[in-house]
Amino acid sequence: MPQGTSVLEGRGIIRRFGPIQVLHGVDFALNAGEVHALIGENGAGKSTMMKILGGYLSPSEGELLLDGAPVRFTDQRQAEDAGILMIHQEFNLALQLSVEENIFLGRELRRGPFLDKAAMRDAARDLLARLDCHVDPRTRIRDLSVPNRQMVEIARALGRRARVLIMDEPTAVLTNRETDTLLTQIDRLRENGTAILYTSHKLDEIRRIADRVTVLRDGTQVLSREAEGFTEDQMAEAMVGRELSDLFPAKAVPHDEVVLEVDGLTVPGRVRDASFTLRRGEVLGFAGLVGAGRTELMEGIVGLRPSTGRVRVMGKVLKPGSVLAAREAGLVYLTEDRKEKGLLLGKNLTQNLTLLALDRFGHIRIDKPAEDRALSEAITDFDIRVKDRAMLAGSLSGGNQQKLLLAKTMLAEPEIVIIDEPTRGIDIGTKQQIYEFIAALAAAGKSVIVVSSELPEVIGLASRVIVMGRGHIAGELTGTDITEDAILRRAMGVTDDREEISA
Amino acid sequence: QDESYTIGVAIPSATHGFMGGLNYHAQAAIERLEATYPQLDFVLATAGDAGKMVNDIEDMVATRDIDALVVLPFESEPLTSPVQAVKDAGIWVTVVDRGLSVPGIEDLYVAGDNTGFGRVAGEYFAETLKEGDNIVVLRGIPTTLDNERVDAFSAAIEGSGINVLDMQHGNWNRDDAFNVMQDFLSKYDDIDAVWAADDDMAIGVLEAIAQAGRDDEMWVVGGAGMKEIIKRIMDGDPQLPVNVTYPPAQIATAIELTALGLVSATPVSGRFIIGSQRVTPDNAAQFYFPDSPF
Amino acid sequence: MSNATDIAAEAPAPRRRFSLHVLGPVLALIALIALGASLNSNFLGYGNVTNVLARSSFIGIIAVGMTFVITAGGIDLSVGSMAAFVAGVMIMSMNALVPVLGIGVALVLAGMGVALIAGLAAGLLNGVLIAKVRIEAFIVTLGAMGIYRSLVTWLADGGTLSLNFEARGFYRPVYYDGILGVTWPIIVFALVAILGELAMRHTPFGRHCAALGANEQVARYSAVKVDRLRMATYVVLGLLVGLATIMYVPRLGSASGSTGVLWELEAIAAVIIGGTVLKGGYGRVWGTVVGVLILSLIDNILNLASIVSPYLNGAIQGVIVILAVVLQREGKSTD
Amino acid sequence: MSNATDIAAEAPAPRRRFSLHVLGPVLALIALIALGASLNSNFLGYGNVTNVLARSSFIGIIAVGMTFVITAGGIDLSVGSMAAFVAGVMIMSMNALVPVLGIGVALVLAGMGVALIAGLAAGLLNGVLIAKVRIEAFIVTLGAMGIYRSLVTWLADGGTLSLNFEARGFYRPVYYDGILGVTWPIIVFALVAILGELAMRHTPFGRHCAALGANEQVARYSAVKVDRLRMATYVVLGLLVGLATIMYVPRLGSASGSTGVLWELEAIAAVIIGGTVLKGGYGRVWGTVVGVLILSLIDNILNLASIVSPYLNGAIQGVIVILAVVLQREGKSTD
Ligand SMILES: Nc1ncnc2c1ncn2[C@@H]1O[C@H](COP(=O)(O)OP(=O)(O)OP(=O)(O)O)[C@@H](O)[C@H]1O
Ligand SMILES: Nc1ncnc2c1ncn2[C@@H]1O[C@H](COP(=O)(O)OP(=O)(O)OP(=O)(O)O)[C@@H](O)[C@H]1O
Ligand SMILES: [Mg+2]
Ligand SMILES: [Mg+2]
Repeated sequence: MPQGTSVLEGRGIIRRFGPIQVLHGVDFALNAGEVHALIGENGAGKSTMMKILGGYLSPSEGELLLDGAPVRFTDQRQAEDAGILMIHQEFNLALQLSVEENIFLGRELRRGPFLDKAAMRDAARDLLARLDCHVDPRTRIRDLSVPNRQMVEIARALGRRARVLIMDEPTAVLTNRETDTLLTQIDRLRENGTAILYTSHKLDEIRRIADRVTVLRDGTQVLSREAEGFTEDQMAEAMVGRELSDLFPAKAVPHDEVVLEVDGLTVPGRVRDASFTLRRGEVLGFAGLVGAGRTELMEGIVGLRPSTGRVRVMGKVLKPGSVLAAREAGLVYLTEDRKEKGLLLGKNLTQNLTLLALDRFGHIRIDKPAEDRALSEAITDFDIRVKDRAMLAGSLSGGNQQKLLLAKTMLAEPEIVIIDEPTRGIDIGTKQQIYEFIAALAAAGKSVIVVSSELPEVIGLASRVIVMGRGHIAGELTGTDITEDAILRRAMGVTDDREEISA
Repeated sequence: QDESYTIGVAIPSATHGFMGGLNYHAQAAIERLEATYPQLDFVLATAGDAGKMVNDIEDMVATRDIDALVVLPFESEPLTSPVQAVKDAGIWVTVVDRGLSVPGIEDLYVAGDNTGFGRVAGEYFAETLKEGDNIVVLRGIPTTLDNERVDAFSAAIEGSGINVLDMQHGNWNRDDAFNVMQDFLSKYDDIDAVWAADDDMAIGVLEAIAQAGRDDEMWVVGGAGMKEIIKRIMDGDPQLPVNVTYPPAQIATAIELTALGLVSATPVSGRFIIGSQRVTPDNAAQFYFPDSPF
Repeated sequence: MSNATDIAAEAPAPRRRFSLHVLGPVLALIALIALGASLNSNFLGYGNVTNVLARSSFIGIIAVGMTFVITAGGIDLSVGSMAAFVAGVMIMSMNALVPVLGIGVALVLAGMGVALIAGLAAGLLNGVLIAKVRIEAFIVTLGAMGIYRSLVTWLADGGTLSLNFEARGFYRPVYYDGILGVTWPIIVFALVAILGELAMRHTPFGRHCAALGANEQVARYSAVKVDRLRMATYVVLGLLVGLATIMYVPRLGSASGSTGVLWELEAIAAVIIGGTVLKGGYGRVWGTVVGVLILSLIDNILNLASIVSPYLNGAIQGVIVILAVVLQREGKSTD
Repeated sequence: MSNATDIAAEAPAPRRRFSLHVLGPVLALIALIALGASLNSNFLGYGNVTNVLARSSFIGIIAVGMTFVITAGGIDLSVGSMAAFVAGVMIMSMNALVPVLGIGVALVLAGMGVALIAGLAAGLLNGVLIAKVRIEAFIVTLGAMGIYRSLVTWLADGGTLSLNFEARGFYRPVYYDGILGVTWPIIVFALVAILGELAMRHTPFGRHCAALGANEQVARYSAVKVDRLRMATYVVLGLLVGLATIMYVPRLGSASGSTGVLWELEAIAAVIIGGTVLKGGYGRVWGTVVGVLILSLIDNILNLASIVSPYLNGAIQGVIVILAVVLQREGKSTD
């Protein structure tokens, strides 16, 4: 498929952040009508490379060639004018603005001096429809769920008629169904001659759509080849530098003692009458389609959303509406929205790490050396790749932010931990570590609820799975009954004829 | 004597017409005196509130080693002890206009007559208006000084049967007075006269009356002798029959007397009260200073 | 701040939220009008309505510009003293030009030109310091506030700058006359408000301001020229301050150190009462207009009614301002 | 917006940023001190230094509290009139208590108690309206500003509230005396500043304030009691206003409608000059102290030198304030 000169090429790209070098001379080319996948561990430099190609960052050394001619983008606008567009790993949307306003930001359609709102609304609706996403273009972004935000982000890039489209982990927050839609769109773009740069930690996707694969490790290119015949195992090995054994550890056997009892919990407008129990040492999975209300249920349980019903931890009724009370009772929740709800991106690692469990570092005076030790431990325990301990959380790579968030949650030493989308944006090697970590927690007598949109993850980890659909608990599966098919059928309400929750 | 002296002058800043005039006269007096007496040095500080004025005085004592202080207290109460402290440090103190709350601290007191200011105006109203006539009053910024003037005014019209329809604060400000007067005009159909307590406010009041086209219906008495107003009185404007003086130049008198006391042996201590006078078309010429900014 | 409640926000049935958020200030305004009408029969008379609207126009014109600045995440504390300064410069130039141009339209036009240019220059200066030199807007405009206030006092030599008497007579109708009984300041205010509302909701400029205020990074990444845009908001505000001055000077024909004191706070308060978000990202011009009217009406009603003690006017004002915002609280929290 | 930095922020080499950001206000302060010393030999004398520090203490104590409010993403415009109101209430209570308690320590302590309670109550009221009723802080405190100012004018019947003469004599040393030549206001200010700095940097409270200001959602999800914390910042500020008043009353022995005018702007300006971010998320108390000193020194120096015209003082002040912030600009932009 590759033909003639590359549309966009980087030669000997080196990038430093202050004294720290994160790219060590990477060569990289994108051809028209080709999907080029860039894979690598968390912190390998994928996002950095993509931002350089997209004109958001300038290389410290090395040069960019556009259609064979050297270019230097002084700002991202020039790159966009040259037809280079990028979907960021972290959302790049203004929360207070509506879907349509975000999609057309910076290139509004007008009639005379005025905006042509009707045209933009229609165009936005069309773009979203192509992605099978049916949100009202007038909705504000802040009222959208994380997956829908991602769809808006994608729609925005699609709407801009790119020659080069750079996609940084677009599917990290999507479920299978939405991923399929996206991949179909990518196929279409490829046929129209768009050059696509794609990255994801879901290697099956790479297998499905990539024409070429380049592997980065620690900022150096270790491999670049045709995707033809490159198996997932080979990819994983090339990335991690070692062979991966079985992804999922053995499942722990739960004790009999019930540690969490949720009774008739209703989150107005989102979740109706959910009841379930969790036992000591159990890993309980929560599955469901996007919008099933899993997140809302969990947030209701820990007191982040107003709710009715009763939650008992170790037999004691939990004070409603108080995250602090939940934490003191040993129950913590790890959010799926890392950027808006999880981390303070403008603060350093320590301040993020200890925020949830700050009282463990002194009620009057914060014990800074202890905090420092905690950071060191977190960095080793969770394999957070930091180049400088004083760096801001926002400068960590996406996957490493997720690890920091995990470390922050675990620092509260919970008895029960609810993890919403535990491995979002995490590379395959680390994923394995996290799975082992979850299993070890359960083995140590803690209890874990895993909410995940990746079915293999739920199936591989949980000894029991609760399936949610449209705001209520649609079924429960244990042992060998836990199969993808069974989960999906319950999630879509095929075997369940209870009435829908009215919002 | 060829000994040199420093005189500190602390006055409120030029936030409205009268204070602007006062600032002007203070600066003019200082320039004049510096030219005449090379051995005199002046420190002029203007303050927007009592606290800042105390700061200024402290600075003059601590860093400029003043030999005399001329102060127009922003407010009487808060300035009393700080000025007392200055006096106790052996510095000559001249107080202008607003007396301190404890008498006898100052060596020299030069003042306008606030009670007289209200009284003279009130007397004119009582003389001119009939029983049952209606007036409205625009007061200044709520302060003791404003209270004194208004009380004296009220006392002077007491028993005359004049009906005070309303009093509101115009804050010695043209715009505020304009707005308040507009609203008075909407509210009352029959107004015979306005006491505006200050010429800045009188300007705003006149404009509001002109806009409502009710020029013939009422006249206005301001106060403090702003040059535009005095000019109009000189020209016999029927809407501005009289004015009441409250000369901003009193500060110049105070500074000059203080300087004189330092450089010569002339005894200058005591009280100088510059009474408020009624300005009429006949005597207006003698109150007209076209060069003053006020 | 802004992302406070989205989680708690129950399925924001957009209609319902809409209503309270939108109606809040309008309800407050209606309540005030009803109160005024019940207190005094002249309240709704032509004269009083004209007075209130015309005197709202200065703050109003400025507040429209302030809406853009705040929507784009900025603030401007200097507008009041800028107005005083511009008025001072305008009056001095007109006085100086009388011998050259005589009394007439040319003189007035020249004065207007000077006012607009002075406003523009002042706005540009603020804009450059904030957007290019990147100093905190609060500090730049606080400094500018002191500087202009002080300059105008200095120009007036502590007193008042008065426009040449005949020139005033000629210029005066610009405040007091109009067409079909609607006076010029009201017409200009209405035009500015309408254009502002259009600009905010129907032009890329308004949208970009909201985007800039919501998330500067996103705006930058969306190829919005962030620095220029931010500067533009201050320039527009400066121009509108010039325009407000053009309406202000013919009223009393003078400027002094006390002209325009606290206009900045009043303008900002009007913007926020109107529903614009102080931290930026969302603004509405019509709300600002309602806010300005609410503030003017409070004063008007306090003058028309006879309250216990005029000393308490400020307290009543404060309470009403807070209440006016309580009404839209529900809606506010979803922002 | 908290998420500004993540993508673009070109690795702010932390060391370099640190230095300018930190040194900015300190450099400005040193420059001012050098200027003052060169203008007048008494400038660094004991008397002047004591005067300047003591008079900075009111704004200083308040500004320390303001640092927490702003760091947590709030604002308080009411502190100046709150101080006037608290002073008024304190003076009236002390006058009323003279017959009961006589002139003595008990009376002074009672007065102090009243001031602290009044400050606390006022802060609590602001806090409840902002954190619980969820009204925009700008509006609540703007309203409160009008209300307290008006109440104190009313209590004073338009004039001045004065402390009983003997009581004043007895209370006076609290401002003018001290230990080892350091006067009480300086000691109290220093203590408040040190405690504030410790609280900001070394306690969960300070950490939580910064987290709340940086991103309220994240704070909520991290088990921070957001409403209570926000309320606490206003309560602390109210208490500190009470404390400042305790130092202020013995100085002038009176309160009136013009007491504490513009203190709010001065306090906010000091906080920002000191390097705290106006939109919240980062604050430093020592910076605020430097900011307060810079502002006091400007006034002091203007009195030392005889400037062209006192009308221009405001302009010079404005320019220096802007310059003081320009110095830390480099650092600022990376926050
Ligand atoms: N602004 C920055 N300042 C300092 N270091 C940075 C900055 N941005 C990225 N880095 C560092 O550069 C390295 C590469 O980050 P990058 O985001 O490119 O990784 P990635 O391959 O995209 O990882 P992930 O799979 O987790 O998204 C990381 O170590 C990261 O900490
Ligand atoms: N912040 C929000 N504001 C308004 N609506 C939201 C918000 N977050 C989610 N929703 C809506 O709530 C519903 C359920 O949320 P959500 O999609 O998070 O459920 P979920 O079961 O946790 O699925 P997932 O976690 O896979 O996204 C969806 O319809 C979504 O659009
Ligand atoms: Mg990445
Ligand atoms: Mg979810």
